[in-house]
Amino acid sequence: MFKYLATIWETVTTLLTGMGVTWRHMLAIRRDNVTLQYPEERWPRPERNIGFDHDKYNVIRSRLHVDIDDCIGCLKCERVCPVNCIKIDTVKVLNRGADIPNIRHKGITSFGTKKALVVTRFDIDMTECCYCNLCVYPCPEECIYMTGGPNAEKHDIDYEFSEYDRNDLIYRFAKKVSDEDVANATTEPQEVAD
Amino acid sequence: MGVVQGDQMVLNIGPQHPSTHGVLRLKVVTDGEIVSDITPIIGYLHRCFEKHCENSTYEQVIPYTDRCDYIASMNNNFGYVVAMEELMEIKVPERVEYIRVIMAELNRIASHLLALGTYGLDVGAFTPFLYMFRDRERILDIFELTCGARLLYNYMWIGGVSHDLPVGFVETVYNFLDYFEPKVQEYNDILTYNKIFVERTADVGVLLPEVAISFGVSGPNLRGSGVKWDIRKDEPYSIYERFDFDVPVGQGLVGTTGDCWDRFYVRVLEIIESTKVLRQALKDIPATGDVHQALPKKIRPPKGSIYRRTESPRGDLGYYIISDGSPQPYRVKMRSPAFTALSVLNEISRGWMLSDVIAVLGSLDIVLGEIDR
Amino acid sequence: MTDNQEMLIQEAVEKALQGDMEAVNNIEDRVTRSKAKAALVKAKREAAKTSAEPSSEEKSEESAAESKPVPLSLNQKIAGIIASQFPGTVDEESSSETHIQLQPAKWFDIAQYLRDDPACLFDSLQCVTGVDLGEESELEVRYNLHSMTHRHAIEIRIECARNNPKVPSVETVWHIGDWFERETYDMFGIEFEGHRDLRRILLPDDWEGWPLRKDYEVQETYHGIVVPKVKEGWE
Amino acid sequence: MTVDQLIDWFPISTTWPGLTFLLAVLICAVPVFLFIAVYALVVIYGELKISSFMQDKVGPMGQGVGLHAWRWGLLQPVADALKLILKEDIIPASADKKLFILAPFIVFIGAFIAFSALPFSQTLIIADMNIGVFYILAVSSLGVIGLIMAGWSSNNKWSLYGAMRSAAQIISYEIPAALSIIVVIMLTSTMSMQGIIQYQSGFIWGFLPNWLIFNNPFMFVAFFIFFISGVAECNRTPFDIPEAESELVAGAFTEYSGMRYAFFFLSEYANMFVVAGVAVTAFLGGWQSPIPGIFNSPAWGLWWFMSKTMFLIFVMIWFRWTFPRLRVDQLMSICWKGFTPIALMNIFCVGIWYLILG
Repeated sequence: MFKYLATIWETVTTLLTGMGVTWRHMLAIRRDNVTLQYPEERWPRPERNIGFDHDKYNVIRSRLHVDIDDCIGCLKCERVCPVNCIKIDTVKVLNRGADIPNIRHKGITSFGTKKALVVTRFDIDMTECCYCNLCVYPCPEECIYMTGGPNAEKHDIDYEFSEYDRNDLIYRFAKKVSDEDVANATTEPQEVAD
Repeated sequence: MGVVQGDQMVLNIGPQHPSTHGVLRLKVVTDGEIVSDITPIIGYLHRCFEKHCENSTYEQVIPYTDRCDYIASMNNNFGYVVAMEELMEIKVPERVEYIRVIMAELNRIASHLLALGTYGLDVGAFTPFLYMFRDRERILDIFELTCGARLLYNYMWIGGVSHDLPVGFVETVYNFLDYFEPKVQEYNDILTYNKIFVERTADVGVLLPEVAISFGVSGPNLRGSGVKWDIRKDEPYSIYERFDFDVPVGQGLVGTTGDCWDRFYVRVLEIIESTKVLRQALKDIPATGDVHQALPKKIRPPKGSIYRRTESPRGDLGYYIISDGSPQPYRVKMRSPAFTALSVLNEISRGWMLSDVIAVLGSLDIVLGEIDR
Repeated sequence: MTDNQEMLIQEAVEKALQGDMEAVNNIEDRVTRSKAKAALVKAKREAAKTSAEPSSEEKSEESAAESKPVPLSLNQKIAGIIASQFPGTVDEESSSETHIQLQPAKWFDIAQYLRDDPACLFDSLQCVTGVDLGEESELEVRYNLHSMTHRHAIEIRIECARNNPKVPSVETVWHIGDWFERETYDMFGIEFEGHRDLRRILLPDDWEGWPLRKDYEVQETYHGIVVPKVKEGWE
Repeated sequence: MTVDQLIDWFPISTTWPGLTFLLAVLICAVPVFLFIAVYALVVIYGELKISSFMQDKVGPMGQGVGLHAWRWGLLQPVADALKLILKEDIIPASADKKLFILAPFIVFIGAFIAFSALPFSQTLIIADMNIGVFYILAVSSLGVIGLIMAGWSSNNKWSLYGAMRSAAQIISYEIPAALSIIVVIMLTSTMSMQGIIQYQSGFIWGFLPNWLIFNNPFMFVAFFIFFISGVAECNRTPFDIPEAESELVAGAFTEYSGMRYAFFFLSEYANMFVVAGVAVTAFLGGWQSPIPGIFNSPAWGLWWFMSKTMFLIFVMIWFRWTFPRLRVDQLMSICWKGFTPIALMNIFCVGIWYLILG
């Protein structure tokens, strides 16, 4: 009989403590709330309750971006990508480091290395990308990076890049230049051998 | 229990079901409410992890290990990276070791929070799930602060870590720990000692130690049955032997040892132990040290094979890596703890009712990404 | 490769070994300069290798050499016990410090013995890995056993022919063997005799071929669905 | 009362007795249906908001016009209702069509006709029958038939499970509810709802309002048992086993969608109101004001009745977001080994108390 009453007593006390917890949370509505009202409040909201702020970011996983003028076509990012979502085609340049104005090719990168290749095609298929950030590390010119975060001065965070058509998610970073322009810019002029 | 032999009914707790923690199908033969046999059917989430590893280089495998156990991907990376470093005999700087332990323990807390929350859901309590996800949200913010990602980090590389800690990281984690420790007591108030919860989980799905060992069960499920086996203590890897934390073991406070409640309570105690490890790691993390210093330029491990186990939140996560000297692994086999946990489901939930099967499945805390690989 | 480039690289490497690097750097032709650098690196590595461990060249380098000079690792001790109990099953030459090579013949009795013998007490089968050793060579199954009481672990490897691979099933010794062996069968096609219901566990039951074998081609369609994902307009 | 007054009020009552009766009943039924609809919207919104606050969420929010549910998410229940109405209600091919279509209405009728005996205020009651309480208890078990029809006709294993469980649960929890009401009838010696409330006027022990719950210590046990078994009768947590999301997907309502699902939803909330109403009438003094002397005009009476009922409904919502779910056999053991014996003991004790103290 005693055990019967003991279980009733234990039931009532534990249930009431549980109700006490929910009651306290009901009263303190805003205190522990972590939900982000998306369209109005956009991430990252600096003071979002664990108090880290925007410019302390180490890295951001958002959309990939390439400064094509700095790209020397070393194919390191293409090789390291686990899902091979980067495709690069390059053509050898006549003399290293020289600008070729008519195909808008800059010879020297911002790091000062002379370019030996013209990058004719640099496509990243963002539908395949697994955001693993492996391509950013080996790039000697640091020209491929995810927008926002430490390179915020170049780009602010952009994680709303959904498209209606899947092919629009294939980003083509190379300069839009017709093939034969590139061809005659990079091949030896046969008759004039100056 | 199932002595009355009515006509059996085969019930499909199908791949699309609210409480199968992923894409798992249970063919349950029930006689009325009492379950007489369960055959789990897996493979719906098979993504050929091992075949992928053979076609990619060693550092490209790391994003795949993330996606096996997507709830504890830091620990998956950690397992793979520890195995590789032992194979290539790379000595990692002190600071990287501490960063890795901090990240692994934070991920263990986040994974256990998810396990406890969804277990509350399986048993019918909605609110604890949201409390635990609120706190898990804070840990994901910390991960986002360091490596940008919230779930699949690709943070630990062979020989180092992808990014150094940001400014003010240690204070942020201290803030989190100060905020989080009183919350664990709140979970106990609302769920652990709740009589209805106790009634639903005590003496349900009792897993005897011998059965557990023979079925290869590991982690909180094995410790719930009273076997004191934790790889961080028994086969210490990285710098775990420097931290003193004890391994909680199920004592059957409410029912017999090894029931669902014990497995649940062992996870709650493990969260507290992880906060202890975190505090010690944060106290003596070396302030300087380049995290990219020991990153090998060309990863070409010597010919040979290695089997290395680490303690993931779900149990012994083993990597069997065979290398033939080329930059691509010859064979990578991942021994998944949830795979063995699921195999014991049939053994311990025979003769119980349908709602107990859901409770037992929840207490085993399985993740289908890791089972199907 | 003209010989003067050869000679140029030779003396540049000698000079660089003594310490002054400009000899290598001021080779103006880029190609020879990179070759010189490569040669320099190779030379440095030989020098380091020979000086560091002149003695044991033949020791297997993949396992960290046990510091204590005890000759027998655990694997060899257990191999010795097995050899004494079941003569002729352990082939010595291919067993190394880290594993024991067994014949598939009496594997079931050995497994039984390993679990029950008080000295070994291997009560938990940690991992079963199937390996395809090469295009034309054998298939192999590797068992990692672990003892919860003694807290020690060994690795057992069993080879089986490629055309009809047969290994006795240890499913009754360790219950988890049931699923591990089904997974190995699913991936490699290794028949485990005595297994309760040897079916595929991860792949659909009517999938042809064994995916993890080195000579595996993906089947074109599975129930009409084209298997290899070809993304048009991307190559 | 109102139905009788309406009948006398009609001029043609003598010539067409049948028609006038029908007209009177219709005039009473339509406002009750509207009341249920509006009340359900309010409680749905209340449940959304309260459950969110309890779970550290903010619940439906909305700034400004457009699809955002207006300010503080007020339009959210209206949006839900519209969604349910506009959604296509699918009838599974292999379903037993007639039963499938009929089930939701029977369940709703079970809850709807119980409203006719609820005393909203001194004058506001549809039919003050002298067997009011007995009528409500009898009628509220009608819902079970609807649930079983729903479970059986949707030809789905899960809904069959849900139907069997809900049948067992509702029927077995009517007994402790009835037993605890017997105690009330014993004290007030009348079964008519208004009569019970009239008995509870005036003071008891000086300052307390003469509500039955303060009458003697055993009455609190009776109230507790009646309220908990009431919660079990309308399948609310911790007894929401028939439509347990994690086990049975949605129990008897798995195959329902659209308008039919709305009716199940509506009848669940109507049932909650009936249970809370009867508990308030029997134990908390219906439309009696807590300070017996003042505030007891019919308008105030309505206010007191509604606020007490709403408080009990809040407690039901509070239960739902705090407790886990019981297993079926535990549910049965609580009912048969817990509530029923205690309720019987209670009758006995109240009898003795009443005998001694008079």
